[in-house]
Amino acid sequence: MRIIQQAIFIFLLIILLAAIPSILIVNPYELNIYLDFSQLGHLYGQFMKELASGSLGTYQLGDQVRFISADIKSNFLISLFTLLIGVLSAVVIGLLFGIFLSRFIVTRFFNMLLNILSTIPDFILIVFSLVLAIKIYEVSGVRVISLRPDGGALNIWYPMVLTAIAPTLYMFKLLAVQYYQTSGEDYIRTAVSKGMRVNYINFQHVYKNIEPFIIADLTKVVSLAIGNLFIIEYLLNVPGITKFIFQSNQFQPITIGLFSMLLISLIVYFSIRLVLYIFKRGFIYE
Amino acid sequence: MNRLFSINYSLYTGILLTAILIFLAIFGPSMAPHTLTETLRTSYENGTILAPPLPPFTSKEFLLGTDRSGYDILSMILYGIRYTLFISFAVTLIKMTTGSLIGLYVGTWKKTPQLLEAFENAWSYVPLFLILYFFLGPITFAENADPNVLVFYFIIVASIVSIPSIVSSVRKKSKEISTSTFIEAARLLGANRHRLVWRHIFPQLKESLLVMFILEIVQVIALMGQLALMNIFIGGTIYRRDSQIYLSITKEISGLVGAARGNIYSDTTYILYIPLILLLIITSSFSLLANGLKNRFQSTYQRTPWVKTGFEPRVRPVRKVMKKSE
Amino acid sequence: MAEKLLEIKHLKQYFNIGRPNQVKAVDDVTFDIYKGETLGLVGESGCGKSTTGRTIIRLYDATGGQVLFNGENVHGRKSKAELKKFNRKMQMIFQDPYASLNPRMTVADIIAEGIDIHGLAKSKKERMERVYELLETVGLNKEHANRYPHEFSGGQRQRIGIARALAVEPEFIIADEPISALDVSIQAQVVNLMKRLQREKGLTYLFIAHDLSMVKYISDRIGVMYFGKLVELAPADDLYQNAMHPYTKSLLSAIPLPDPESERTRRRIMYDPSSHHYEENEKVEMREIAPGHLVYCSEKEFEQYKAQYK
Amino acid sequence: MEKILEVKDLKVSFHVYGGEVQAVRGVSFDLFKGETLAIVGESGSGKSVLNQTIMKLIPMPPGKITGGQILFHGEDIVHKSDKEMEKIRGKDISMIFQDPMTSLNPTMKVGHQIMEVLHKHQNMKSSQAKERAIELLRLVGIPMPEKRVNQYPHEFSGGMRQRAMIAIALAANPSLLIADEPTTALDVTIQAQILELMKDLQKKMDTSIIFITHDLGVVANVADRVAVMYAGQIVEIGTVDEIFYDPRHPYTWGLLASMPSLDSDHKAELAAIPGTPPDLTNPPKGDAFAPRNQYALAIDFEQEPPMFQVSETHFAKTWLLHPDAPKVEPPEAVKLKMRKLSSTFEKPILVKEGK
Repeated sequence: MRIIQQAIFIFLLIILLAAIPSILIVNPYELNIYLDFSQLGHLYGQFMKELASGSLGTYQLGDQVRFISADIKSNFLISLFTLLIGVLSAVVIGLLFGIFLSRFIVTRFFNMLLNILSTIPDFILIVFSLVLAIKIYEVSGVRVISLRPDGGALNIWYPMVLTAIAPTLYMFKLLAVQYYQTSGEDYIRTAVSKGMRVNYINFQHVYKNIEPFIIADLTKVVSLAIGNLFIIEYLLNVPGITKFIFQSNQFQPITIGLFSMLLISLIVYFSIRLVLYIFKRGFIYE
Repeated sequence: MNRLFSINYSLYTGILLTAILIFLAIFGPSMAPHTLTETLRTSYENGTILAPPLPPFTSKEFLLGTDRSGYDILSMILYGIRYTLFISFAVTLIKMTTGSLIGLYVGTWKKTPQLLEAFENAWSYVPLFLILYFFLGPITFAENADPNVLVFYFIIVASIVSIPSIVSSVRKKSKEISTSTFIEAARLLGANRHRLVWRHIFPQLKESLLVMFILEIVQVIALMGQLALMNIFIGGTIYRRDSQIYLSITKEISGLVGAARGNIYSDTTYILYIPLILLLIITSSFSLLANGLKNRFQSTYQRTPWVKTGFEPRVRPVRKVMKKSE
Repeated sequence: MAEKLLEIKHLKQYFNIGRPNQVKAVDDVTFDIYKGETLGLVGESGCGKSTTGRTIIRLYDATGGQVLFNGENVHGRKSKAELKKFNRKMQMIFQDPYASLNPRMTVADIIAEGIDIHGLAKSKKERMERVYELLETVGLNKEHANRYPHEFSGGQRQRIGIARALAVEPEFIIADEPISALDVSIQAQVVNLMKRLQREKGLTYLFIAHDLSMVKYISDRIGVMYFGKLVELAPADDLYQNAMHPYTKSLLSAIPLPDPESERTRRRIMYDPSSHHYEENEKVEMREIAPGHLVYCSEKEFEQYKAQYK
Repeated sequence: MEKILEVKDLKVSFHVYGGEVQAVRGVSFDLFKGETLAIVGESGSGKSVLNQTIMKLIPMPPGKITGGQILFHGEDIVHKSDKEMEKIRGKDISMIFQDPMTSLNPTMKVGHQIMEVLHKHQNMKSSQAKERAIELLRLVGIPMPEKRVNQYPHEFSGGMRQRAMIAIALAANPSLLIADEPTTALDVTIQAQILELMKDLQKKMDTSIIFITHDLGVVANVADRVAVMYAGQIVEIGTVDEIFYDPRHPYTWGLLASMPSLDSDHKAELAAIPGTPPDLTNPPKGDAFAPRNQYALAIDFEQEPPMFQVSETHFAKTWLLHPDAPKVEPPEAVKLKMRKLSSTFEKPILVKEGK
């Protein structure tokens, strides 16, 4: 039941958000701001008509009007790919350094670094890594990123790294706390009293009790990644789905953009769930 | 006999830095060497030409140098820091008071309404800055919009937008406490809901709410930063069509960072570094303060783990020992 | 017999009614509590003894039946004032000494909470007077007043819990397993205190516990509960000398006595609920075998038990 | 009788924010094959810490063994590394814990939690291990073991879970089973079943059991020998008859007197032991029980009493047994049950140090 309510709320939120640019009017004279709802009916009607006619409508790119459906496919894949790898590396690094390797000396220093980094807001990290990329280019001549939209692979891998920063820090902190709490439970004491090795306990006993927490917070991690994806695609001018949202203030492209972002996040969410399921099936025998 | 095992460094550095920031916020503008309108005229001084953009520490006049159009960076910072701190503090104050009030009371209900939970999850799904982007986008570029109205408008929208996440975390904490036995005992003594909240639940949460308050300030600054990277500056953006430059009216620090983004590819990257590093200092001082308070308040922590996890807390928590009366 | 303070008539408390996992925690329980007595309520975990206590004091709303306090029904629609009156008359002591005190309040505030809510003290001085007096009665002293709960041992915290209940001068106190979390030597201290308070202030106790030997020591009458039903109710000594209901017998035979000799010879009696073979039409209810000794049985069993009763 | 465990003057302390708590302050006892030794004591007496130290289960950053030896089958395990201990835990020494509800991993099948012990210590193949697991579940009295082996802990009742814990502990038929208050969280009828189960399993597998509890009734039911602990030390140790019918230490008297017995019908006030156990961050000088002891002598506050031997197997650590100590009568409730035991010496002998 709750999932349906959630879906309805998100749907309404997207519809309303997309409409705001066109119905928010600044009254230049009295300098106050008001929402002109009258236009809302017209907008939604027009949107429905477009969908009914089977096309995703048109959007303004610079001076020419293009069909959304023509460009959306490649952008969709780029954003999906970036987000998927970002969140996947967040979960993998989080599990590795948060649980399985956290007790070794060398990982302790890395953990300390992660802890310090997690206090810095994401956007500062992004700007710093951007500056770093340019410094590398200036110093070594190696082109780390390309700012032209058609940069190809060069254009994708660095944004992926940037998108992964915030979710990784969040997942690492979450798993570190959960691991510390779970390893204080009684059944871990029973496992130790049975003579099991720490590594075995981490896999067989600790992991399965922490998995529900990973799944519970997966939505938060995905939404964090989306937030950063917007900025990164804007800064590094990656031809992703956010192009449709930032390009113009038209209702049509923004709504389509937001819905496809929602679709991307669902795909990423369920593929991570699948990866976790495969990991559990593979490593932890029933 | 309660020896402090290791000094709580993060608390003391946090307090020191925050105090400096507050001092700057109050006396900043009056200490600024130049007004916001003065610009550096290209002048000739004992053998060298001084022309904007002037790198930092080259002349005593403009200690931190000037930006492309000659405005003194130090003055801009001293004027802007007041806005950054005031705005983030105001937003946090509004959202924390409303969010905590709602959260505390809803926590005492026997059954939390499913609709509220569904709304909270849905809301936490959409990144906040995106919602703000849509609300602020169209009006930030209005030429003749009065910066104070825009600032006020941002404060209202930003706090309303982030209230659900506060409600959800406070509600969960309050729910957990209101199931404990001493609440049952108070109910039996005839305590009504208000007394339960303010005499029993709130004292338990005082410390964690304070830590949350400080962390939320960092969240707001992060929000402003994210918006600034997309050329939306709090208080309005001036867009110079000819040189395609975005300028913040209120010179608010994250606005300066956003405006200076263009300098990444040129040799005047210092125009970006200075506000960025200052922003880093601001957020770290609040994080240090929050982390220090957390160590201080952590009276008892849960069981020690049976397996070496590598996360044993460094700072021994100091149990709050009341004044021994005998 | 003293006059009745509390009458519980056909009390029912069902959880998640109508759903497949419906639980009949309290299933048609009827008994009375007389003024100034201690009624013990024993039974294994899950038998509904704690739920009965919590329903009587209105922490849970009863699914069915009545609870009459001095003839007045505790449940049903009540105005704020009436509810407050019951709050003053009936109080509760809890099992876990560590969770029943608010760790952020001083002992004085904890004890005086009842006084503040009901405005029993005119001035601040009188309030502190009352707190010191209560601390004395439960065996603690004045300087404990402005300390915090984490500076006390389990036994001392339980005393603070008792003082808090006494602050509103109740007539009836439900003790929900007050001593099972304490050590044996500390238990004796708390039990002696409760008995002394009963003598001095004429309190009536409903003592809920699973440690039968301590319940026998403190209670005048004892009720045994099994799966939400009261299966036997009798004076303490009478219950131990000639327990009638097979479940009570099996419960008594399971208690280990601190005497190696008897432990070696004792044989345990198993209880099998299906051994009653009740048919559909048989009316199974509480019947009086001897004055004050009631057993939950059918007509047939009633005759058998009467014959066995020496 | 072959001696399988010798603990010699063991000292264990914990670093806590309040300071350093000396949980175990010089404990010595032996354990023979096939015997059940009950360790009785109130909370804070150090009984759990002592037994978890035998298995080196307590996490070593806060806990530390500050002295003494633990000889298991003649080898001292205080200096063994974690790797070596892993070979002993679950194989030679195994343990069952107090709260069955939380001691089993909720996300793992019960059968698998048994099989992992067999897999580790007897490297059985999984099919063979599953057979053995079903056999073990039947051995501990769980009905329909074939079905139960694939179920999860939440489908087991409290008593069933404790039986499963026993099955896990006895899987690699260890020579020593440490039971840390196994029946405290259970109801009286289920407790009786579990005690009976442990007694006949002991006969079948000849495992010696250390039974930790605070309930004297359970001790009388289960134990061959009893050690009474107070404030981190063993204050009296002897056979179960000696402790119940001829106690010599005032603390044991206090424990026996404060237990209301079923058959005593008089309504006299229970002889409670006044005061509270001492704070072990700075243990008091002399006898730790002195402040709460109504029979305390002046010397009790100055010097810690040595161990006196009262019979071949009965020792007590109190100045009252000193030849020129005044003759003292135990409390009323204890005197009622006193009996003359044949094995007692005429005069208690002072035991040199070490024991």
